[in-house]
Amino acid sequence: MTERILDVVPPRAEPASPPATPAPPVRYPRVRLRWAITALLVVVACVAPFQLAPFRVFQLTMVLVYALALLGLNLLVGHAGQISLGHGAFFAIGAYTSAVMLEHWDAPYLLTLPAAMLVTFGVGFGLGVPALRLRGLYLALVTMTIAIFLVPLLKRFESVTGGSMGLTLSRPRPPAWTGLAEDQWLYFLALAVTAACGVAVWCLLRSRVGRALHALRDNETAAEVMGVRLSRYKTLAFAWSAMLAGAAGAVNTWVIAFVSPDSFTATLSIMLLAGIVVGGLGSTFGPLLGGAFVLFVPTLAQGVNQAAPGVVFGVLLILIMYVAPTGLAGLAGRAGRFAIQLRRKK
Amino acid sequence: MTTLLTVEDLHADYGVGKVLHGIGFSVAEGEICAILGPNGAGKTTLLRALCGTIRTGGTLRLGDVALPRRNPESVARLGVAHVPEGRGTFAPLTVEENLRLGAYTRRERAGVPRDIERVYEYFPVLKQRRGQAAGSLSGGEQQMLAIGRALMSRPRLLLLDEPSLGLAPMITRELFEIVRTVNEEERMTVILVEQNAHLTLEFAHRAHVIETGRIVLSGTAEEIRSDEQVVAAYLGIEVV
Amino acid sequence: MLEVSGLTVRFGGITALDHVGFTVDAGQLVGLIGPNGAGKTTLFNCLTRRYQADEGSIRCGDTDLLSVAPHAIVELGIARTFQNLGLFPQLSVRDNVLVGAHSHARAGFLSAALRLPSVRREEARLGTEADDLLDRLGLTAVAEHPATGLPFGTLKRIELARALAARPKLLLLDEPCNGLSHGEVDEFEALLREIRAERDLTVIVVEHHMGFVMGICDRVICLEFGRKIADGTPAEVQNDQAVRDAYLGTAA
Amino acid sequence: MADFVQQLVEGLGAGAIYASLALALVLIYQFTGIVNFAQGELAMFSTFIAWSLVNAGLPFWAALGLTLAISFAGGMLIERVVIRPVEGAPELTLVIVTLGLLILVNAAAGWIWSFLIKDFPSPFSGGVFKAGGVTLSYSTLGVLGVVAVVMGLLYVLFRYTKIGLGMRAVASNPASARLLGIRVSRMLALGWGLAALVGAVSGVLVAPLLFLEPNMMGGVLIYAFAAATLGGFDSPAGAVVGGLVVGVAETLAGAYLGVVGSDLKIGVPLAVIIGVLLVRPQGLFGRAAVERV
Amino acid sequence: GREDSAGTTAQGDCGGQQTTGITDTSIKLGGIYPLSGPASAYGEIPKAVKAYFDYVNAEKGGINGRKIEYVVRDDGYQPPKSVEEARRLTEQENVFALFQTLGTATSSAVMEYANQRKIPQVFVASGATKWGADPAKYPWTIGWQPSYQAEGRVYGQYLIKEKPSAKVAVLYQNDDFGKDLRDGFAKGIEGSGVKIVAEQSYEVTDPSVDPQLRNLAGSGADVLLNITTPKFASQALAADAKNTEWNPLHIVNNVSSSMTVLKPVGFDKVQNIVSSAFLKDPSDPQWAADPEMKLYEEKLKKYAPGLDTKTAFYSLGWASASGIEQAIARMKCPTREGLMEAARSLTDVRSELLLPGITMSTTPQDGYPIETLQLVRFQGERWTLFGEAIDTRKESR
Ligand SMILES: Nc1ncnc2c1ncn2[C@@H]1O[C@H](COP(=O)(O)OP(=O)(O)OP(=O)(O)O)[C@@H](O)[C@H]1O
Ligand SMILES: Nc1ncnc2c1ncn2[C@@H]1O[C@H](COP(=O)(O)OP(=O)(O)OP(=O)(O)O)[C@@H](O)[C@H]1O
Ligand SMILES: [Mg+2]
Ligand SMILES: [Mg+2]
Repeated sequence: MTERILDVVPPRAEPASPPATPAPPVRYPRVRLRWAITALLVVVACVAPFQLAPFRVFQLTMVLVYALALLGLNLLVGHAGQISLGHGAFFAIGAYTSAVMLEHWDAPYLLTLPAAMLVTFGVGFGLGVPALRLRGLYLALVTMTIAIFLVPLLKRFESVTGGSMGLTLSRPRPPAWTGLAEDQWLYFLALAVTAACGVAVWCLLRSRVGRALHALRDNETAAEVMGVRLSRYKTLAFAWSAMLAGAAGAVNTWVIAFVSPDSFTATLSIMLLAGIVVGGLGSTFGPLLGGAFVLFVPTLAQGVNQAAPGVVFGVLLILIMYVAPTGLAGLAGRAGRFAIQLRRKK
Repeated sequence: MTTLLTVEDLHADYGVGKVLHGIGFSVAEGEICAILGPNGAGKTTLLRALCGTIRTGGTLRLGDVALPRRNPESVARLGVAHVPEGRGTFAPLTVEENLRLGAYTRRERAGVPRDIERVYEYFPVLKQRRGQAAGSLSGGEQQMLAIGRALMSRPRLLLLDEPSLGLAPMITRELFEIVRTVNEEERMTVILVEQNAHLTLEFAHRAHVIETGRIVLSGTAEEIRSDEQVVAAYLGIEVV
Repeated sequence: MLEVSGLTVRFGGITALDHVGFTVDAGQLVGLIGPNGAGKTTLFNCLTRRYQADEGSIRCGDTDLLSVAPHAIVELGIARTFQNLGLFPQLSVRDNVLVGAHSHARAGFLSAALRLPSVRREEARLGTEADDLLDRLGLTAVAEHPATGLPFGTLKRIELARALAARPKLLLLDEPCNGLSHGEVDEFEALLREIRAERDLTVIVVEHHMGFVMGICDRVICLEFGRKIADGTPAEVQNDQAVRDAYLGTAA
Repeated sequence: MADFVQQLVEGLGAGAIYASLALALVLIYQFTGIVNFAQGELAMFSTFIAWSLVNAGLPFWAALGLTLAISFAGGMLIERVVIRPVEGAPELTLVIVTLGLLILVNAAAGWIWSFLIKDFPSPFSGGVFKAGGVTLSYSTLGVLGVVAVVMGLLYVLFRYTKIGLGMRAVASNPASARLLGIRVSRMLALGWGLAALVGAVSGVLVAPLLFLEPNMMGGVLIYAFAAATLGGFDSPAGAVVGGLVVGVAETLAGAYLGVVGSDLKIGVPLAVIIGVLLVRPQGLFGRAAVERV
Repeated sequence: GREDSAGTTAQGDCGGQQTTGITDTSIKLGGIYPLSGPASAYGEIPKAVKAYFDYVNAEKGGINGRKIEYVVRDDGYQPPKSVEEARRLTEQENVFALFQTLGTATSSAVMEYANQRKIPQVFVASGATKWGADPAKYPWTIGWQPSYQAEGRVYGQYLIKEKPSAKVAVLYQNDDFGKDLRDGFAKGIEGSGVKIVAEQSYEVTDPSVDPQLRNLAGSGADVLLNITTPKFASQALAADAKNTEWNPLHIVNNVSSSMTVLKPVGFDKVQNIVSSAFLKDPSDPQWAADPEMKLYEEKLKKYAPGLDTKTAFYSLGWASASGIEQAIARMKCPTREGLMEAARSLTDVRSELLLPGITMSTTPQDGYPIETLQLVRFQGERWTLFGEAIDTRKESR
């Protein structure tokens, strides 16, 4: 006998998950939340420099500088899926382009930003060529060696780069009409550049280009079959990513007013990669969180144990990865969603 | 007939929403048990729950031992072999290495080369490809490899998730014959998830129909096949 | 429309395709069958330039396909689905479909970053098209869902939607009925018929589901060990002794 | 000519050092699929342990044996404590965890033993071997020999043992390996243990030549990465050949290419690597990943 | 703008001068060192500095009644980080002065900021010439130890006298330190019979300097000038000892002349190498009875237990801390301006552990406190002084 579990035999059931007549497309609360966060951030960003001590303003400026570099790295690693352990090199090239123009040609400093971006774009485009053939690990290690090679190279061309002594510059003065202090002025410059680049990247990702990058990250073969020209997108992703890191380098030169080969060792590249992974690969606010990580966590580490700050920093880095294996942005997102769910339940 | 597998009130989810809502059935030793149901019903999830790869609630027993939770290694060591959806072959390893890995937990090693030969007899094309990286095989060849690999462990319970997927009609038939052979000769118990309900019911002893995570129908293969109304409603096939 | 001649592909000692030749006329729906490892997918891979042909030629209209870059194939109006799924798992279903429309958009890095009005218009257009397609294939409800964790059958449908988004003239389907139950195969058959009529498609479909192949195809080609062993109407091929021996088995 | 041969020999000696660490990198990559940035620091730490044991009065070989055992256990422990919580996380998360480990271990060694350099006894006799104007020190010969032996053992382990097969399965598809009853966690721990052991051997070979201090392996690690990249990350033979090529290329460039000079000589192996990888993206001995659609 | 609001200024005689970080009973100093990262070895120095200040506070009641507060920060040897830490020290911690920023690049990065904000950056721990080169442009920065260039000149002078036709091979670190010293040496031998016949540089990221040394050995030079940091110095000394066919006169620079460099190589292998010194070496038995040395050993043990007193980093830290004590004690105004004035007008002031005949002397135009070096030769198990202390001032300007 057939064992009937339902009394009535129903007509063929609909497929399990997609209901036939769907409700209006799901809008995740996340999206609205993101706009709210953005608006809040803009307000905070504009008010902060008038409320904080100059030193704190300087720190925030540096957070923005790193965030800008991480924005570029995120584009490459998080969105296009190519690992670079050499982004410190692009940061350096941007910083040196700006510094050399200021030192040797007395160029107006604002002009050095587009110049640095142009130069790093070109270099990134050239170095993007190995990226065409190499994947993951291999690309990461080759880029790392390139970053290491840059240091002696900078020392070699002493007349231009100042050799191992580097170049000491002076910081740009705020125009009188602004009434701003120097730190505030630099902060707003960094904010403007970072925000503009952030918006541009945001737009970029929400277009055919962004989707193509994501596609080649997820499945190269399928992407190519759908018409994505891998060589073009990979090299351009590399170049754009380098360009953003270069922009960060130029702003760094304005803020720190000093460049030397020792400022851009492999440590910087490694910190940048750690920053973006900690911040959250492929997430909107990951670069900002990563920038904060790069700036504040080493300080925190030496606050805990001055005898061996490295021990604390290493432990912190590992712990963060335990708690947030997909980055702080993901963690924040999860916490946010959890909160929303809690509220709904009530 | 002794009961090999007991499933009671099994629940499972992927962290977003429940997929199985209290499934209960048992499989006798030496039985071929078919699980049927539409797309997305939860058949694959059921097998994953059995072999311990996902989170579950409820009771699972193999013979007298409770199946360990979330620990597929131990489940496998109890003699459960799983041919998963998507096959799970080791792409960079050769065909033969894949087969040898199937016998990884076997204590007696002497029979391994013989069993490899037996798999080659079942699927001669694998023998031709023995030194080739598994990832370069055609879809159907990979499917054969996955089945062969599962047989290599000489399991007590064999879980097959849509084994005929991507196989040519002739091979599909042969495959079912092979399942019957190992079932009869080695008293290997088999749980078979299939879309090809017609063919499956020809070979299975018992069958359960799942919809949206619940068993809606159970019976011997004969019973289910002979109830035309049921077959048409649930399985959408005309009885030949 | 498509003309394949003398196509040969070898991998080490294996000859996956051995001087295969056939033509497909515009509007035809051709079934490609053959035992496992016969070279069906390899043939598709040659048509989409995933594999390099050792000998032979493929012409599509006036173009020599073998001299076209892989990414440009889709621009000639050729789209495909994959036997083992080739979705972008981290993208939403909708974005997957939008990637399919890649070749019908122009935005570059700079124009996209500046979000020029042309880009905005283009995005709006692509969006509507994609939504229509999703609607057509009953995927609207899962549009924002990432393309993993959905049932196999749904994933196959997403792949089809993505291929259709490329607005192909020639559609290559690799085992589209995999994992579908009997009833679902029938539904799919109906769907394919409609879409083909609507869009004037030429289709080559690889499938092991004989009911489907015999029901829908205008013509069937059978490969074995990389060689073409039969080419004709479904009825002819079904009754061909070589095909029966090699592929269908006696029971069919 | 003799001078050239001499440079060649020295290049091989340097290359053997890079190869020794590259072997540990390749080993752990094969076992766990991880690129372990902390490998050099773990080797350094092991060497410090050996140094402490020797200083505590243990005979050299006893200290060495004990150190290898401690390293093996330590490697397994690290896998348990540090790596297991992020098992299955995205690849880059694991990379960052090993970077964290690098920083942590380096600082810890400095904290415990200070950053002042220490001398470490050489396991080989100090003499040299001369032929036709070329000198070859026994220690170079010894390093080459040990590296060859380790390479041979690893090759056998990878290719001919059941464990080797299991571990390649784990690295290629852990989920499937689990379904076959392979204890993945144990395999990963074993991988870490063995890699730490091979690393310790490398550290002990390196320390008498470079002097022992916490940053001893930093430079070596970079070249070891270069070696493994060049040879292909999945082949012990590749690691050794890669190491030797890097060592020789760098040494000869420093000696004979005037424009390059000793400051830019690292660029030469870099150029070699990029050149090779452009032709063979999987490295000299690596196997290309098979991809099918 | 806001940035000037933090500081306080003095009244009376010193009216208008900055008094941030100093009161009648306290004075706050900040130092920046690499406590983490590749150069962490230098992180040892502040331990001795701290011990010295603790000793002064506890046993001498501070400097002129002012207890010293000493804050140390880590920059990981990264210039941008140095700037951040310098700003933290001055703006958050409100230190009176930056005493010792370690490293050339790191200190250079801070220099611009310090001079712009008029914050003393005193006794920079680096021998680059730039700290004293332009007192007009950078009045707020001053170095301490003999400059690398001066040291290079000393070796040049020595060779001209002892080996007038020497052929010299130079090994140097490819950075400001190595190049400064090499340039000083080249200047010192200008126009003499001494010639540089081969040069090799290395990067701090190199695993070893063996290849460089091999290349130098082929040059047929009879003098080897070894301009390296400690680890590489040991490697170079060992490599030289190993090569029995090449036995040049080995000159090792002051940075790497400490026992911690020579001991791992083995004393028997470094006999008769030459270096220069300006401090008493704590591992040299000839100072065993020296009161300064005894004080150092006793107090370091007391205030920083566990440190090995023989380590040169500690004696250096001790000596430089004593140096700043002298400068602070000589301030006419208890202000930042006062400190700079005092630091720039030292006449033959001794600090602890300076070798006999060596003193600190500056003028407003001369920004190099110590410019005298003593040649030393390694014999037995210690350095022996030989010849006169050489005042490089005479030759240079
Ligand atoms: N990895 C996953 N993450 C989230 N949800 C999942 C995942 N796998 C399956 N699901 C969901 O679980 C439900 C049951 O899926 P399951 O794969 O078990 O169905 P099935 O009966 O095997 O279907 P099919 O015939 O397509 O293989 C589906 O609604 C599916 O969306
Ligand atoms: N990259 C490759 N390297 C080596 N052999 C390959 C490669 N690609 C395909 N082959 C071989 O070529 C043959 C044809 O494969 P193909 O995938 O075309 O078969 P198919 O007809 O699609 O089979 P199925 O029905 O099982 O999908 C197979 O035997 C396969 O092993
Ligand atoms: Mg399923
Ligand atoms: Mg196929």
